[in-house]
Parts: sequence; C-alpha cells; structure tokens
Amino acid sequence: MAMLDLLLDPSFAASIPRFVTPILLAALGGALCERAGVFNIALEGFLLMGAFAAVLGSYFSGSPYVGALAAMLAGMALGLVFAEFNLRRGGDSIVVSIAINLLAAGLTTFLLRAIFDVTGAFSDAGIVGFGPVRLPLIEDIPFVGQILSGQSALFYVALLCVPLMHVFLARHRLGLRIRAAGENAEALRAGGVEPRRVQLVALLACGALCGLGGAQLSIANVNLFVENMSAGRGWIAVVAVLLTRGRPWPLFFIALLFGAVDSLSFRVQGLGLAQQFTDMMPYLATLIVLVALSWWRARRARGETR
Amino acid sequence: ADKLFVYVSPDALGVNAFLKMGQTGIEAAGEKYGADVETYESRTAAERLENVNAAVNEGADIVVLLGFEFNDIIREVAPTAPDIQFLMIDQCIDDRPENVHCAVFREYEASYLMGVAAAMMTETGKVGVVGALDIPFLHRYTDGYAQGVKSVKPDASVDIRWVGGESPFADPVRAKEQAVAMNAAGADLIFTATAGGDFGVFEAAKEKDFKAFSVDVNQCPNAPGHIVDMTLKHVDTAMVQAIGEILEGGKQLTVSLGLKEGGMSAMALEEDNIAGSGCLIADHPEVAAKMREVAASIEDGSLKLEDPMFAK
Amino acid sequence: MRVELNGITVRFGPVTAVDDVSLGIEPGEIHALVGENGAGKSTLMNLLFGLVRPAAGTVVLDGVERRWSSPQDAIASGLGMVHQHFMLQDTMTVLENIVLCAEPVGRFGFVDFAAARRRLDAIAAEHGIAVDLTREVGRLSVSQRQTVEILKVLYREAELVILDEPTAVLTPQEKDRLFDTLRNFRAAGKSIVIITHKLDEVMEIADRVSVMRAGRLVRSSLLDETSRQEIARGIVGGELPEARTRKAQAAGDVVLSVRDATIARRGRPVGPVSFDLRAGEIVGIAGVSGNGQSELVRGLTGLDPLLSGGISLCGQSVETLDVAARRAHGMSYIPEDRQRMGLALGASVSENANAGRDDRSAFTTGPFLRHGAMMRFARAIIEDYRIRVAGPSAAASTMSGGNKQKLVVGRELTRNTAVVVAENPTWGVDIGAIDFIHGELMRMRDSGHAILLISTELDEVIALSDRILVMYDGAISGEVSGGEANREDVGALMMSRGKAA
Amino acid sequence: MMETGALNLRNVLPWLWTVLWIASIVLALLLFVGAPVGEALSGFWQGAFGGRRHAYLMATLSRSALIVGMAISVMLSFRAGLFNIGGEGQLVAGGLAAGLIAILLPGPPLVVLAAAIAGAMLAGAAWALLAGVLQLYMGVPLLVGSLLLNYPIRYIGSYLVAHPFRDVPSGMVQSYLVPQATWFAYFPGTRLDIGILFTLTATAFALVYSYGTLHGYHTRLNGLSADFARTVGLPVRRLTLQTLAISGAIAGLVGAIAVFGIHHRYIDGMLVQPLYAWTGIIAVLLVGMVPWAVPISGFFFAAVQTGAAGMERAAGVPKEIALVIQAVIILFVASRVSGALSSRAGRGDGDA
Ligand SMILES: Nc1ncnc2c1ncn2[C@@H]1O[C@H](COP(=O)(O)OP(=O)(O)OP(=O)(O)O)[C@@H](O)[C@H]1O
Ligand SMILES: Nc1ncnc2c1ncn2[C@@H]1O[C@H](COP(=O)(O)OP(=O)(O)OP(=O)(O)O)[C@@H](O)[C@H]1O
Ligand SMILES: [Mg+2]
Ligand SMILES: [Mg+2]
Repeated sequence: MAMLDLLLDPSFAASIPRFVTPILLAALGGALCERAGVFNIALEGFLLMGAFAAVLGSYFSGSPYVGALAAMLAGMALGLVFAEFNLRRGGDSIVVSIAINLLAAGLTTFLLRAIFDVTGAFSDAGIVGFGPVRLPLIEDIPFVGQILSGQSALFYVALLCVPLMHVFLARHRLGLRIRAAGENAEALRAGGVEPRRVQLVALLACGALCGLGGAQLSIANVNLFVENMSAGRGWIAVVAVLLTRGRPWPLFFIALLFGAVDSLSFRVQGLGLAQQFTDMMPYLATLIVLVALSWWRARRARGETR
Repeated sequence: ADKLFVYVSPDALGVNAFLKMGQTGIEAAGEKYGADVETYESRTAAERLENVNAAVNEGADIVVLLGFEFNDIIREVAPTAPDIQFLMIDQCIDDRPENVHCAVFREYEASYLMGVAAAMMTETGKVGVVGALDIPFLHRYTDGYAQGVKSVKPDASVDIRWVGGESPFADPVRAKEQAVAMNAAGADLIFTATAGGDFGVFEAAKEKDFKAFSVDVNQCPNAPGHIVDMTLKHVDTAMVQAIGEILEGGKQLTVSLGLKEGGMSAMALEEDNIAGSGCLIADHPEVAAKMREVAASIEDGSLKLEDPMFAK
Repeated sequence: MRVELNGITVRFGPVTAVDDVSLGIEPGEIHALVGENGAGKSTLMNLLFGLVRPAAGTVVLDGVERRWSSPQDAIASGLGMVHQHFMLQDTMTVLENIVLCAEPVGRFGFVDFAAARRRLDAIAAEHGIAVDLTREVGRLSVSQRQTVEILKVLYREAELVILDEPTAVLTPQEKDRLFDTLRNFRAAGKSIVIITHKLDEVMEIADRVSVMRAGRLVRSSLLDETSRQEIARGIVGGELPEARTRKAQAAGDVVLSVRDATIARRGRPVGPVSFDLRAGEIVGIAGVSGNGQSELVRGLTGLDPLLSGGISLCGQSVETLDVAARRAHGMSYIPEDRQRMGLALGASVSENANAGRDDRSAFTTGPFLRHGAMMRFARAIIEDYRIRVAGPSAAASTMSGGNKQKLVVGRELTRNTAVVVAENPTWGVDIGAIDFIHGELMRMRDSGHAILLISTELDEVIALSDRILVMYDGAISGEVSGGEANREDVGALMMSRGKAA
Repeated sequence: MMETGALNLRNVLPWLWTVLWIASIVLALLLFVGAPVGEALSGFWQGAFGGRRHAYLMATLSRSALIVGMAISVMLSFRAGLFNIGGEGQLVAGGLAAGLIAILLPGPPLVVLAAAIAGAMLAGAAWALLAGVLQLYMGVPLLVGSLLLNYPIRYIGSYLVAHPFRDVPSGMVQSYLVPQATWFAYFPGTRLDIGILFTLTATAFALVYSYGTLHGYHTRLNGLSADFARTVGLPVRRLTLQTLAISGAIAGLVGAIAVFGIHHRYIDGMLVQPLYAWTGIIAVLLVGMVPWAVPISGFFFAAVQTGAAGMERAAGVPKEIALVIQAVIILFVASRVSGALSSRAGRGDGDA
C-alpha cells in the first residue's frame, strides 16, 4: 500500500527527469565515443567540468544559456585533451580516462578557489539557473504530465537528443563515419577518411553533451557548485553505454530505468529500508534487466534455429 | 617559530564547515601561541594513518586530530611518540597515554533544541531530517533532533533519511531530492546535516517554500527566510582553549563541550547575534524562549540526554 | 588513365618491402601482378593508392607527378581499390557501405540515400551486377561482399581499378562473372590491376603481367610475349616442381563416419549429412562457400554441437565430446581462417607450434613449461615445413600468409592423427607454398591417414581427392569419384540440389 | 655498435621530451599558485622516498603492497583476455571475509589468521567467479557484469559493518578489531607491515605463472585469441573460470593484507575510496600488460601518490594542484609508455 502511494506520488514523477537528465546526456555523449571506437570512461570528469563551467558562465553572464554554453565548451576542452593523449599520442584510453577524471576533480576545485575564492562549494544568488518549463495541456495529464512538464530546458534537450542521435547515426554523413570508425577503422581509412579525425569530432561532441549534463546538475537541479558534485553519475552513464553498446534508444530506456529506480530508492528509505540496500537498487535492477534480456535473447535464438 | 602544530583532518576540508573550522582553530592557536601550523588533509582511511605518521615524522609538538576516525591510529602511534602531544577532538579513547588529550562535543544537545523548535513550528505535524550517511556520528544530529521533537509533540512524526550514493558528503543534488521527497510526504521543517548537501536542502526549501535547520555555522544568509536556526559548534575556540591547557603542561586532559561549556550552541541562545543573523528564529521569540528554557534544563542537568552515537 | 611508378621503394622499419620498382600501367589494359607471398605486391598497390608512403620514387598519372597525403586524394584522382582483406563495415547495409566516404549529402549533411540508390541502379544495370542494397553486409557471402567492393569502386567512378587477390574466395562461376565485369571495364577504357596467385587466371584475362620477387620487379611484359612457365619461374626464382601424380592405393577401414548429422546455422540448419572416410584416402568436399561446409566442419571438430545425428571416430562415437577429446581421439584440424582460428598472432611461433599438443609431458614438468623443449619442437616444424621466419621466438604476426599457413599445417600434421580435416588449406598462399602443402597432404594420405579436404577451390579438390562430395544448400548433392571428375560435372553439382549418388 | 648508440639516443630522446613537458607544466602550476618550486619538488621526492629512517618510503611501499597486488590480480585476467574490472568488488569481498572470519572464529591466532586469509581469497575468487558465471551462462558481458558487481558487495559490506557487526563504541561504521595477535608484524624499526611479503609472493607467483606454467601459457593463448584457443581444443570455459578465480583470489588476498596489515578491522569504504583497484588497472595498462613491468608500474603509481601528498605537506601546495600534477604525470607517461610497449592483446577479445 505504502509502496503504491510512493509510486503515485506526483513529486516522485517530477523528480525522475532530474535524475535521468544528467545521466542521459552524459551517456549520449559516451555513446558517440563508443560508436566511434573511443573507449571513453572519463564521463565523470566531463560532467564535473561541465557542472563547474555552467556555474561560472551563469554567474558572470546572469544567463543560464551562457552557462550551458560555457559547460559545453569546457566539456569540449576536456575532449580535446582526451584526443591529444589518446588519439594522437596513443595513450591507453582507460589510463587517459582516469587521469582526466583526476584532472577534472583537481581543476574544478582549484578554479573554485582561484575564481570565487571559496573552498568546497560556491552558492550565490548571482547564479541564474534554468527555470521549470511549463507545458500547457500536457501538465494536466496525471502522472505523465508531472514528468513531462515543469522540467528544465535541458531535460527537453536531452529528450530531443535521443531521436536526433538515432537519425544522426543512421543517416548523417558524420554519423555514418562515426559508426565506421568504431566498427572497422581500417576500412574507413582506406576509403580516404582519417578515423582519428572522426573520433576527435565524437570526443568533442561527447564533451559538449556531458557539459550539458553537468549544467543540468549545477544550474538546473540546484543552483550551485560543490566539489565533486558529479558524485558517480558519470560512472552510471558509462555502465549505461556499455550495456547498450551506444545505441540511443536502448540507452534512453536504461537511463530512464536508472533514474527512476534511483529516485524510487530515495523514497523507499521512507519505508525504513536500510540506506545500503536502497543505494544498491539501481545496480541490482540493471543486473536483473541484463540477465532477463539475455535469457530472453537466448530463448529467441533457440526459437529461430528450430 | 620554534613550535609546530599539525592539524590532521579525517576527510577533505571541501565543503565541510566543521573541518574548516578546525583549520581556523589551528591557525588561531598558532597565532596565539607562536607556532607554525600545518594542515594535512586526509581523504581515505589509509591516508589518515599516513598523515599522522607524517606529522610525527615532521616533529610536530601538538597534533590535532578532528573526528572519531583516529581512535585506532592514536592507540598505535601515540605510545611510540611520547614527546608529541595529541589532541583528539570529537572523540576519546580509553586507557590513553599521558600525551593524548580529548575534547568532545555533545552535538545532540543542540540538535535536541532544533527538534524542540521544529515541533513547535510544524503545521503538518510532520518534520524531517536528512543526514549524509547512516553512520553513528550523524545520529547525534538525527536522533537528538527526533528526541527533541517528541519531547514537545509526542505524536509528531519524524522522517529520517540519508543522502547516500557515491559521495554522500558532497551531493547537493541527492540531498535536495531527499528534502523535496520528505516535503512532498508532508514534512514542513527539515533539519539538514549533509555537509556539501546542505546547499541542496536550502535550494529545496526556497523552491518548495518550507523551512530548514542546519548545522555548525550560521548558514541563514544562504537561504534568507527559510532557515530557522542551526546547531553551532565552536570547534575553533575549543581548540585554542585545549591547546593552551596542553601547553601549560596538562596531562591526559579531557574536555567535554556541550551547551553548558559553550562548545555547542544555537542561534536562539546567542542573544547578541540573533537579530543580525538573518535566521527565522529572530521572528519567533516564543520558540526561542522555549529553546532557551530547554537549554537551561540541559545545562543544569535536570534534563539528561543519552549520547545517540552509542545507541545500538 | 596512364600510370607510371618510377623507382618506388617502401620500407617498414628495417624491412624493404618494395625495392626500386618501376612499372607502367596503360589505359584499357588488364595488368596482372604476381609473385610469392610477401613479395611486395600489396604494398606496391597500397602505395599507389595512398595508404603507404614511399621512401623513394614517384607516382605519375597521365604525365603529372602526384603525391597523395591520403587515399582520399587517390580516390579523387580516379583510383579505386578492392583490398585483399575486405574493407567493409559488417553492421552496415550494402548501401551504407557503398556511399561511405563518398556520401551524396543533402541538407545539414544528411546523406541523400535516394540519390545514391538511383545512381547505383544505373551502374548495376550498366554492368549487370545485382545485389540487395538493404542487406546487412555481415550477412552476405564472400562473393557478395566482393560485389559490394566492386560497386564501391564503380560508384566512385574510378578510372584505375586495383583488385588485390579478388578471386581467392570465389567459385569458378563467380570468378567468370567477375572477369566478365573486368572485361567490361577494359572495354570502357579503364585500367585494371589484378593481383593473383593463380596462373590460369593470368593466362585467361591479363594483357600484361608483372612478376615481383622479394620486393623487386623481376619482369614486366605483355602476356603474348611470355609463357606460363616463364612466369612461374619468375615467381619462384627457379624451376617449378613436377606435377604430382596420385599413387593408386586401396582405401582402408572407415575411420570417420558421419550419420545424419545436422548442425545449427542462421535460418535453416545444415544437414542431415552422412558419409564415411577411410584410412588412406582423401575425400574432397566441394561447394560454393556458404552451402554449409563451414558448419559441417564446426560440427565435426566439436566447435559447435550437433542438433542430431552421430559421428564416430575410429570406432567410437564422439558427437558429445568436446574439441580436446576429439583431437585426442585422433582428429586434427587445419582451419580456413589462419589469422583468427589457426594462429594466435600475438603469440610467438613456438607458442603457436606447441598449442594443442597432446603429449604434454614432452614439454612440461609438472605444471611448468620447458621452454627449451618447446623451442626445439618449433624449430623442427620450421625446418620440416620450410617456414621462413626469424626464429621460434618471433611473433606469429610477422610471418607472411603462406608461412603462417605452413605453420598451421605443420602443427596439425605432426600430430599424426588418423583423421585430418583440412579446410581451404591453400587459401591465399603462393604457388610454392600451395605445392608444398599439397605434397604434405598427399604424403599423409599415402602413409595411411584419412584426409577430409574441404575446399572452394575446385581444381584443388579435383587434383587431390580420391572421392569428391559436393555440398549444396546444406546437404550433399552428389558424389563423384576423384579419377573421373571433371570441372563441369562437379560445377553443375555445386549449383543445384542434384540427385544424391 | 654505432648503431646501438644511435638507437639509445632515439629511445631516450622522447623520454626527455616527456619529462620536459611534465616539468614545465608542473612548474607553471606551482608558480601560478605561488608555491616554492624547490621545496615542492624536494617535498615530492621526500614524500615518496625520504623521511626520517625512510619513513615515507615505507609509506610508499605500504601503498604499493596493495596497488601492486591489485595490479597483479588485474593483469592475470587481462592477459587471459578477460576484461575483469571487478577487482574492487573482489577486494572488498576479501577484506570483508578476512575481517569477519578473524572476529568470529575462535582459535589460536595463527590458525585464525590462516583461515581468514584463505577465506578472503575464497571470497574474492567467488565474487570473480560470479561475474564469470554471469558471462558464460547468462550472457552478461564480463566487462559490464564485473563492473556492476562492484556495487552490491560494497553496500553489503557497508551494511554488515553498519548493523550486525558494527563496533558501536567506536562511533564509526566499522567492524570490531581483529584479535591483536593476528595483526601483521612490522619490519623491525619501521612502520611497514609484512603484508608486502604477501604481495611479493603473489607477484612471484604471477610471474612464474605467466612465463613458466602450462596453465599460464594456455590462458595467454586464450587471451590472444579465444577462437584459436577453442580450435586447438583448449578448455576455454574452464580456463576462463579458473583465471577469474585466481585473479579474484589475489584481489581477496589484498583485502586481507589491508585488514591485518593496516587497519586491523574492516572500515566502511577503506578499500574503495583509495581507488586501489582502479590504480591497479591503470598500472597494468600503462605497461601494456607486460608481466615483469607490472610491479614496477604499481610502485610508480604509489610513489606518485605519496609524493603528491609529500608536496602538499612540504610546500603547502593545495591538494587540488597535487591532483592536477598527478593527472599530468599519468597522461604524459601513459602516452609515452604505450608507444614504447605496443605488445598488447586486443582487449575484450575474449568476452562480449
Ligand atoms: N605494415 C607492415 N609493417 C611491416 N612490414 C610489412 C608491413 N606490410 C608489409 N610488410 C612487409 O612487406 C613485405 C611485402 O608485403 P606485401 O603485403 O606487399 O606482400 P604481398 O606480395 O602482397 O604478399 P601476399 O601475396 O601474401 O599478399 C613483406 O615482407 C611484409 O612482411
Ligand atoms: N603491423 C605489422 N607488422 C609487421 N608485419 C606486418 C604488419 N602488418 C602486416 N605485416 C606483414 O605484412 C605481410 C602481408 O600482410 P597481409 O596481411 O597482406 O598478409 P598476407 O601475407 O597477404 O596473408 P594472407 O594471404 O593471409 O592475406 C605479412 O607478411 C605480415 O606479416
Ligand atoms: Mg598481399
Ligand atoms: Mg596473401
């Protein structure tokens, strides 16, 4: 009974997008890299950098849009660093990823002190965040209206990105080349396109998307920056990318699952479940989905040969 | 300077107002007693040990350890360095050597006062508290608060939740969601002890228009009109005082600081500062009066509170 | 387009792959480039196509000296290349593969697939090439993939087409179709370079033939001015061995018996298949690739389970045993794909040579390896099978294709098992190596071993087999005795579900 | 002879460039924050290798004991083509098992210690096997499965020491102390525990295993090409599971070393927060999985970390700058070493 109340609680519905958006945006960026054949597990660092730059941009311009732009640029800058060390100098992608995560953690904290002269957190009325966008009519639909209406502009951007990326990968020249770089880079090179150049573009786009994800964290979900505020969300995005091998629609559903279960796990704490178990929920849910999916696939494959 | 004081923090200072106050305290002590001071930030259990060893290795005169994470380490290291004085803040160990001194705070006393205020001000009969992580230390806040609430309104419900996640002490996003969820479930006064997450709770308070309590230092200016009061923990003054006593040759000092000793406080109790604090308590003299009354009974011992940290 | 390569030298580190080669390619000619494995043929063409850079020398197109910074430049100047290892994206459709890197774009850079489709329809009609543009390339047969590669070249309107060993994977019929297409190109005034190891093909189609050996150009002349023998001598750098004659020999006991075996594959399963293999005979399995041979082999060797039916090996039923048990029981396997299945390219020659060795006590002491014993064994194989490699501790990846193949053959044949399953054992290796491998297989047969030879190379099957089974559409469509086989009959069986003999 | 001289110069020059790059970036950072450069650099060196009676070198060694251990564990998996990034979970499982067994099992200290270490290795192996079973029998790619399994065990551990086995009076989320008699001794005159001997043993085992045993040879072939291994009749599934078990057991052993050598109990987060497992992974990848180079690489990472801490202490370089400097060093060294050692197996070949 109490569980049902929880699920039908409108504030539960409204909170899902706030959990989903940063993960989804970062995961979409990660998906581009994955499809382009760049094993980028630095999404955590990209998100963090984006979150910081968003606050920076918003604070100095007074506009969340400038904040989002700054976040994208910052993400792209990290993408460039990644490209330099991984693509050009040939460093191992995992090592480079982890170094970039360290770099982002250090740089944001350092800049926080250098620019705002605070340690740990920066919260100021001058940081203008994304307000809720009300969608007339839709907001009156029960439950779904709560999810779809009243969210930050970035949520809608993220939603839009899913079909866009799908079409982009399927039909756009660059999308085609990105897929080729990820699948058979040698063949792409033989066709006259340097795969590393395509991978660089993917990294930059990944940086921009992760930057937006960071902006959602710091100037949409809240209006402040706190050291290390990405808090593991980039890793969740990495898991989502690996799970779906970078396909946009499955990615969307996994991000939704993560966000919804995470959001739900908060609420079941109210039912007296130990925090350790509620923290475990998104991962267990994913494992269960994975096992169920592969079981279903195996069954279908058996059916096919029969 | 011929003396060296080292402050070893249990975690990164970051957003932790309490740990930052430790740094203020050591600097004040250094100034006052003419010593060089250094701060060693630890981030993990292993680094705490390494840092304490390093402080010994660097030949510190006094090593100040903030937080209860250092018990094992002190037990091991202090006997091997009899010339070095160790000051533990927030915790004490049994059977300690002469060169180990303790200063502990009774946070739950001030938290209890927050509970009292919350119970008096709630309109829904539901209040909430968010802690960073379900660890014993934070129960000094959450449980103290809950007891305070029950003492005024036994039928009020207290929702206790934790931020959790990957970085519980620095996740304003999750902290905000917790506050929003509790508010949606009816809680109209929410106490936050979430370190970096506090800002998230304040955001939620502004957005959903509920009221909040916080910890350690005056945070009212961060969310004007939404923060009622907070537990004040005067680590810095306690540190200066304890170091002074150690320098005078005190052995095995134990200082327990609560409301009575002025180590813990609340804005409501600081009548000089209350007007300019920006806290809502300034507009609720009747609540403040009740808090002072309860504080007095705690101070004179007529109201006895258990330390929730050691409750099973 | 007239192409001149002047004094080209290409080095990879200390290796000089192409050494001062000058070569002319005339418009409207089919130019065959031949030479043993590692002679530098692919490298020379890769250079012409902009994939590698020369240490010395120039490329001149129609009198103008050109310098490529990438294949894109070469493509833009009208060059097209079908690579030895296909350059395709398996998860993309045929259409996507063809337009990739030469996409007709509409607004915002989106690919105008409709326009591409229209052009391809015209090209297909012109050259009589048919392929389903919406199929995923990963699901295509090898010859269909090659068609895709050729379409890619046509789509880019290449004036000079380079084909690196295009026939290695084709059936005679498919080869004929390809050659028709090439003649078509020639008629349209395009220049064609074809690399091949098959002299028959050279004699059939080439106008001019160039022979390379050890990085140098040995000779380049019009076909009319040379002979098959002369070319062969140029390739091997000496006289060719005698043609082999099969020693008549009565087959012995049945050592491998397959009864109604069915094996899963995408779509309908393969089988039921039944046949016997006797000691001292070579049974060839012919067929167009993709008719169930590889599934059958996987079922036989234990790589895939049988859905039904039985296999008995030396009198014991083995259908439930795993690969190791079947090998231990008397089966060796020379896989078709030496790069992936035959060898671990990252490991050393010695490590590859000792893999799957039955008598572990010969190279281990308890759980520990005896590196000396392993090296000795590898050295023995290197000597016996005349493998050209730096030594037993060189990485397997540093060998040329033919030498890789010899290593696999050597490893498997030295196991001396009753049954040897050899799948396309001479795929893409030069004539010297082919001869050697054929000789080894015959030697095994003569000494009483049973060999199952699965090959898409009809001539090979006919030359070696005592009996030939033909597979079509997942089943055995007929059996022909080796002595009386001719290409036409077997070819007909390969194309239809003939009456089972 | 001339030839080798020229070759040496060609080998050394890029390294000089790398060092120059790192030096100039670090210098710029230090100047920017106004830290005394000389003190910072000597602080780095001292912090990694110096100290009174080499106290800091001991700290570096103590850290290496865990990092190298994890690196060895990871290396065994990776070389077998098993992209097991669940070392963290296996480490936690081991630490947890070690701590709980030592608390719960009565008996003479040596027996308890032996049982606890064995238990830790078993627990680590079991957790790794779980990921293997998920891959082989449920079709969950090892990369994903092993990563996901890191989380439940972390929270299970956290729950166990937060509730049933919590040392309440200590005020922390941690188990009770393990009996003092089971604590690892220190090397005489130092504060370095003998845990590193276990790591050295594991390293010796891994080197002998990789270079000199049939099983190691087979797993390597499996790692280079699973198709090849299957074709020549190697028991691929069994090799996969056995390798994962060995790898997990070593991770579990590292957990036990942390319990008996350093913390003497299981503290929530003590194995996760210092990123031992991740550091192990990058230590392995840095040297392209070449076994003999792995311990060196692990020691290098430990030294970079303790050196950065030393720099923080000695020159008051803020910790965030220390982080940036670590990142810069790793980035430049990684790209240099990967170029030099390009003998790597295609990762993930074996799974998915
Ligand atoms: N990328 C490379 N790195 C190093 N050496 C190479 C490389 N590519 C080719 N070689 C060497 O160059 C020589 C020529 O190789 P190439 O591929 O041109 O031979 P090929 O004539 O095409 O042989 P095949 O008939 O087997 O295809 C060989 O000795 C080979 O080892
Ligand atoms: N990166 C490389 N390093 C060293 N040698 C290489 C490299 N790449 C290719 N080679 C060599 O180039 C030669 C030709 O390569 P290629 O892939 O064309 O093989 P191949 O001999 O034609 O074999 P196959 O007949 O199987 O295609 C081989 O001898 C191979 O060892
Ligand atoms: Mg070639
Ligand atoms: Mg070849």
